Amino acid sequence: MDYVIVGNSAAGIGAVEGIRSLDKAGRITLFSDEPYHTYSRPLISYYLFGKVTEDKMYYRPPDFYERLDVTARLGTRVNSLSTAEKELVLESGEKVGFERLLLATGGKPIVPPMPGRDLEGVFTFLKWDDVKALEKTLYPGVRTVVIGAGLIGLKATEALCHRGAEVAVVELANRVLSAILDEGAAGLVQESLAERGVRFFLENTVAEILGADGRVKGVRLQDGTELPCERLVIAIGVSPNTSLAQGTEVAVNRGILVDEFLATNVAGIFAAGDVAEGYDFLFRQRRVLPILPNAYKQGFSAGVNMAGGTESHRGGFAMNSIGFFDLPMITAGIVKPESSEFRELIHTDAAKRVYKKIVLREGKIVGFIALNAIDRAGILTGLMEKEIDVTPFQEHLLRENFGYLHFPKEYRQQELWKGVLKRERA
Amino acid sequence: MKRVYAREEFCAGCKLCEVHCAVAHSEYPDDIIKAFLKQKVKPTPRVLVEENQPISFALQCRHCDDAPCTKACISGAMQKDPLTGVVINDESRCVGCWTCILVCPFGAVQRDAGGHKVASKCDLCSTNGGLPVCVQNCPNDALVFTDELWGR
Amino acid sequence: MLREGQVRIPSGCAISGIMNKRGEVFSGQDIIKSIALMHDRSNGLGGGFAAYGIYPDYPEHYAFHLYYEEQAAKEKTEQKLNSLFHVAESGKIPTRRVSSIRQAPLAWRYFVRPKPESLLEDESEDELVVRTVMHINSQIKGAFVVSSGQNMGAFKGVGFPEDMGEYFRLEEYKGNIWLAHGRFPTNTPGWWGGAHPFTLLDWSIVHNGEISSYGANKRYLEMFGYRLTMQTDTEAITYAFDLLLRKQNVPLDIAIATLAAPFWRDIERMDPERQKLFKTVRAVYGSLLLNGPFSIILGSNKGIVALNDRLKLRSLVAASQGDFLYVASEESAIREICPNPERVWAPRGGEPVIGLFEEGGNLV
Amino acid sequence: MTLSLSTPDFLIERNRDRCINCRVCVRQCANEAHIWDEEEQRVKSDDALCVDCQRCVTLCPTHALTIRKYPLEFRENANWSANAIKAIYKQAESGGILLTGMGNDQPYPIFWDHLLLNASQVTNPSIDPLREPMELKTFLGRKPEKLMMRDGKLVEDMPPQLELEVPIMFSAMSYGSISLNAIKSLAAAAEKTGIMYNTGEGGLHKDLYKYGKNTIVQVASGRFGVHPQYLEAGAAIEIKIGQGAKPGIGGHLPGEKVGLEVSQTRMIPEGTDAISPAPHHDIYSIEDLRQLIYSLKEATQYRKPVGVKIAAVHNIAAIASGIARAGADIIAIDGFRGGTGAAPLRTRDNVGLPIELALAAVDSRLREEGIRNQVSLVIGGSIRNSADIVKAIALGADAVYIGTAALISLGCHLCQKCNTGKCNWGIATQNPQLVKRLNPEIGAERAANLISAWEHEIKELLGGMGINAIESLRGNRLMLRGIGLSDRELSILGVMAAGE
Repeated sequence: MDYVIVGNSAAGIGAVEGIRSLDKAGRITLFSDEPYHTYSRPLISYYLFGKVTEDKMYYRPPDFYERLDVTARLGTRVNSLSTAEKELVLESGEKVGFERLLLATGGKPIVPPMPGRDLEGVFTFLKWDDVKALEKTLYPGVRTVVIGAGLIGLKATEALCHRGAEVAVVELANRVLSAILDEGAAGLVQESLAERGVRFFLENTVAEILGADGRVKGVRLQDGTELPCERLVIAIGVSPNTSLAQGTEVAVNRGILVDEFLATNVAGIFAAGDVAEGYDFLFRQRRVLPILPNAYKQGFSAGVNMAGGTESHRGGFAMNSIGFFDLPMITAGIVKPESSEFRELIHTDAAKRVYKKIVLREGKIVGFIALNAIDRAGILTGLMEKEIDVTPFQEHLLRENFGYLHFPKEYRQQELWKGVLKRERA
Repeated sequence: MKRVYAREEFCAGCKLCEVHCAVAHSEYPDDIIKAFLKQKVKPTPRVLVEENQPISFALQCRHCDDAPCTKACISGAMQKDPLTGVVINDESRCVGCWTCILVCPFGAVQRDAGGHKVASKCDLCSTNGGLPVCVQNCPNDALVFTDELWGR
Repeated sequence: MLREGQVRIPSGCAISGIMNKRGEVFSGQDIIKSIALMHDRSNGLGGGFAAYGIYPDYPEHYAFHLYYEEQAAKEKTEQKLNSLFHVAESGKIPTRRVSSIRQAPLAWRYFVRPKPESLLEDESEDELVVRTVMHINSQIKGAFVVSSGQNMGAFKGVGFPEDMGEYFRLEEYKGNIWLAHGRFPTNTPGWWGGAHPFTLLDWSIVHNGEISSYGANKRYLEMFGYRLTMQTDTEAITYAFDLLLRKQNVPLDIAIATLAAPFWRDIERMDPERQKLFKTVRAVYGSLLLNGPFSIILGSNKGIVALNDRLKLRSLVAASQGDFLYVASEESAIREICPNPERVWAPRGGEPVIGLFEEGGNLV
Repeated sequence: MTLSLSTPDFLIERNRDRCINCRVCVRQCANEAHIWDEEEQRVKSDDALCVDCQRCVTLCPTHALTIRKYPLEFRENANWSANAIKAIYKQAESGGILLTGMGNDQPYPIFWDHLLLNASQVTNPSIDPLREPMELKTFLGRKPEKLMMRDGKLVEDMPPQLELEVPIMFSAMSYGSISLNAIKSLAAAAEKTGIMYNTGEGGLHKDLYKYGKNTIVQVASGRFGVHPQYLEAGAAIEIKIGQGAKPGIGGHLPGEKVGLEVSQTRMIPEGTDAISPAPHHDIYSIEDLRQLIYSLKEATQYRKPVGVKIAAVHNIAAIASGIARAGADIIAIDGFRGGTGAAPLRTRDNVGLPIELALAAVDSRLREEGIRNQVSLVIGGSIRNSADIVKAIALGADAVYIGTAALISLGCHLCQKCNTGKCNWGIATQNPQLVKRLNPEIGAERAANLISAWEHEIKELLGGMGINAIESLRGNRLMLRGIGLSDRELSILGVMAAGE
């Protein structure tokens, strides 16, 4: 079997490991437009912050490709895909055939089509090179504007702030991290960053990038405010990098549409990771879930299915573990429910800067926020994934020591004795 | 593979398992007093006793067959040893992003209170070999280390 | 110094027994030669014989053998005997001077029949004799009934057995069963009565060994009216046999299985029927189990039984030659009087050697 | 009144160099003598609450704790001991009866310690238990006076017997006074070692029916849990008339200990005090007992021995003889050192007889009447080691009951606070948090170890005397000699003085 994988991040690596779990012999060729050995994209902000040295950036040990017998063609851009010919055309014009193809091209930064975006000092914040380029230009006190207070924007802000930059964040929504926090939690995060000198301009956006002799020197916001800055980081968001699928029969919506086996509508072609649009069983619709754990799982399942196995990926949901300076938080699923079918359980402790919220629907947990109280949060994730009816122990969910002891004994034993429960208990 | 199972009907809630686990993973694995009194930061146990008497039991990593934490780890530090099945966190590569805590359905991964901000979890005492110290030191045989049912 | 009976004296011994299964009588010479060979098994503080069939002309009479240490004892005893019994004949037991035998008591014998009016309400003749013997031995100072059986008699005292045989001129007697005993007591019995064999009615027993269960056996037997005045194992063993065989008419093999009980591991291998039987025997008669080393020969008018303790911690050999059955502590003591017997064997622990005049009968 | 004059009995010493503040002691002390000081972030303790059960000392991972007698001393006074004074302080505050657990702890003479065992030297050989079979099998039950035989066959079966591999049994401790785990431990140990355990007056919990063949079910004055299946379940039935620790008075299980399962087993409403009256409301004299014995025998078609348990009191010999004649197959006598879950202190410490004298008197009396062999005699209260057992059997017992010794093997530390229900070792308590602390698998192993250890010791002692079957030791008082005893005591015991 001849496998080709386009993409060298979590999804691509997941696919390699998925394939090898069934097919030790098949030929795997992996393409990446970046020169690097597989590295972890989320760690780029850790790198900028200085918490992670170069060698710790890599997602797998150096001998990974060799050990799993993968031909890794790094720094090679794939230009186009011909589904009829079942072949790829590289930038160099070389044609590469495939029997199974995985599109794991990840996401690309959203850059507003406004003049000045190509000025010197304007950076996106998605790839390792973006950060390396930005890092070279930093000096203490450099005034930087970050567009977007999402996960990427704030992680960039945290790193820049730590590196001595004076940062100002411009965000369209009424709060930071609007995708994963509600107003209550977001307020606490904003406050903790503000204490470190970060200025926030919410419900606002950049109307015009001001430049002078090819270099950025400031931005004019929608409400007219002008912010002088030497550096501008565009972190509005990420959209699926579906370029290869454009113009082919491969169905694409926002991301490349895949079924529960991560297969596209074209036989033999699969997609996984930030580029794919799978099913979100909480939102009960197809959605792009650009988070690493989801990418790896989709990649692994895709690999298994490409190698002839059948592993259905029931679909995931958004989940994040992120922290700014010493304020960690874990969130998952629907955190800002709109309709009445949802119920919210909230516990806050302003003094300790703790904010806990659990969102219920039909007796099941469909989302939660655990700000500055992240210990054992995975128990809630587990309950969400298995869609467990939590009504019997609902009143304990927000307790600090919430755990297995609050579950009914049968459920607890069934879960904790899993290793031996297969055999009937004597 | 052999795992540690808690028989809650025999757990006295004394938490000696936590004490000895912390010591075994401290700088003084053979000196409980130094481990607690000399080590700058109190050693962290990798087993956690959930207690709300009369219910109590010890809970540690289940070394799951398809471990969600190894799939979610953004640095590749969390790996399941293909031979022994033990899920081990390579603390030199862990960046303390807590994604493993996000996905572990048992809440068996903790933030290392030792201050160097890495994920701390049970390694089945595979480094010092033999019987996990929590099992060895349970005064009431509430913890059993087995791969098939024992004494039910 | 305390006499035997007031104190318990442990002793080692030699024993020997000869029986003619057809009941033909033979001289006491053989038994003397046999016990003499085992001279070193005793220390001169005790020797004795029992003989059956020696008074053919008084078969129905009880032959009382009496020792007197003073004249007054003789008068009181004779008064007692005359009051309860018709005394057919009486006289001194013939003896001869033997240098090593000193301070011998006066030895007399009486052939008596109980007077019917002496019997208490539904008391048998035997019980009257036993009551009389108990009375004389415990109430009449200086008098001791050596034996009181029918057509049998015991001859014993302080000295080597062969000298005792010489002293009582046993070669002149003819009997069909002869038992002999040489004693090695740790201290002097203090008087001739303490020697063996021990007799009760026509039971007589010679015993080599020291049963450690004596305390348990004694207190059990006392519940059935037995008075263990001599404090010797021999006395206890005799009463045990008497209780089982005579009073409770337990079959001989069951009596044997009570005193030298099979081990539980052997019982567990028996068939269910026998297993239940032996379980019951040990449960009911546990206190009669003779524990500790012993080899015994029990004689009666019907025959003899020789038995070892169940661990066989004392030697016992048996042999047969024609109608003769020989049992002794040592094979040499048998070969001394029967150089090459047809069959020689060493019975296992708890395995009896039984010689009966009437095949399949019982000792009672 | 606010001021209490009571002062602590014990001093808790914590070696700060060793204490790692792991709080194991805090979690394990049900009396809350150890407290976590949140502010100081360290453990501290309150001596007044300590009962010296040593749970904390045993579980402390760094052995930082020692418990000592509280050093405070009253002015020396041969008449007024510290206990006597403090008892009055308590009663002056409570106005109530002083209650306690376990057996009489007063310095009355212990006759076991005045009896010496025999051994064989030269005149008869000792027997090596490693080479020769050493038989301890014991039958408890009524025996016929003689064997009914006809032509070599048993005419009539022997009445039902309890068959013990070792002449030891776990004595009556009810479900309610001790935890279900404690009873399960003893039941499993009994099954493993081929002996019996006694349900006590608490009925038989449904999980224990499977140990039926190693169970003696007790019928006490409260008739708790007594029903046909209950009688049928056990291998024997024992009527409880008395208990050594509290002769003449009944039992009182406080309502707090009567949880759901205890109430179901005892067939009494949950939370009510379980009072077992004294005397039985249908036994006001010996012939009433005979009726109860035979009604129990009828109820079980004469297929199970029926025994009677009495406390050792002054007229014990006559009572025992009467009980034997009333049809009891087994007579159990409990000496004044016998343990209890709860009893008035004064009764426990002043009423009853030492079991050694009671045993000697009863054995002698039954022998004088010629019926000793027809019944079995079991004694307890208290047996502390295997030498006591050999001496008891030599004095005349068929077998012994052990209670306190069995509890000690399970972890009891004789703090005498069973009546509080706060037993930190999970034995004398129904508190689910404490009951868990005794794992019956461990308990069974420990209790079974004790029995097999004593079995080996008994065999060694017997072998030394040249005896290889327990029957030859029973009543064999020649194997005993008294030391430091008066002539009267020697004669009551029927034992010669050492040197005689």
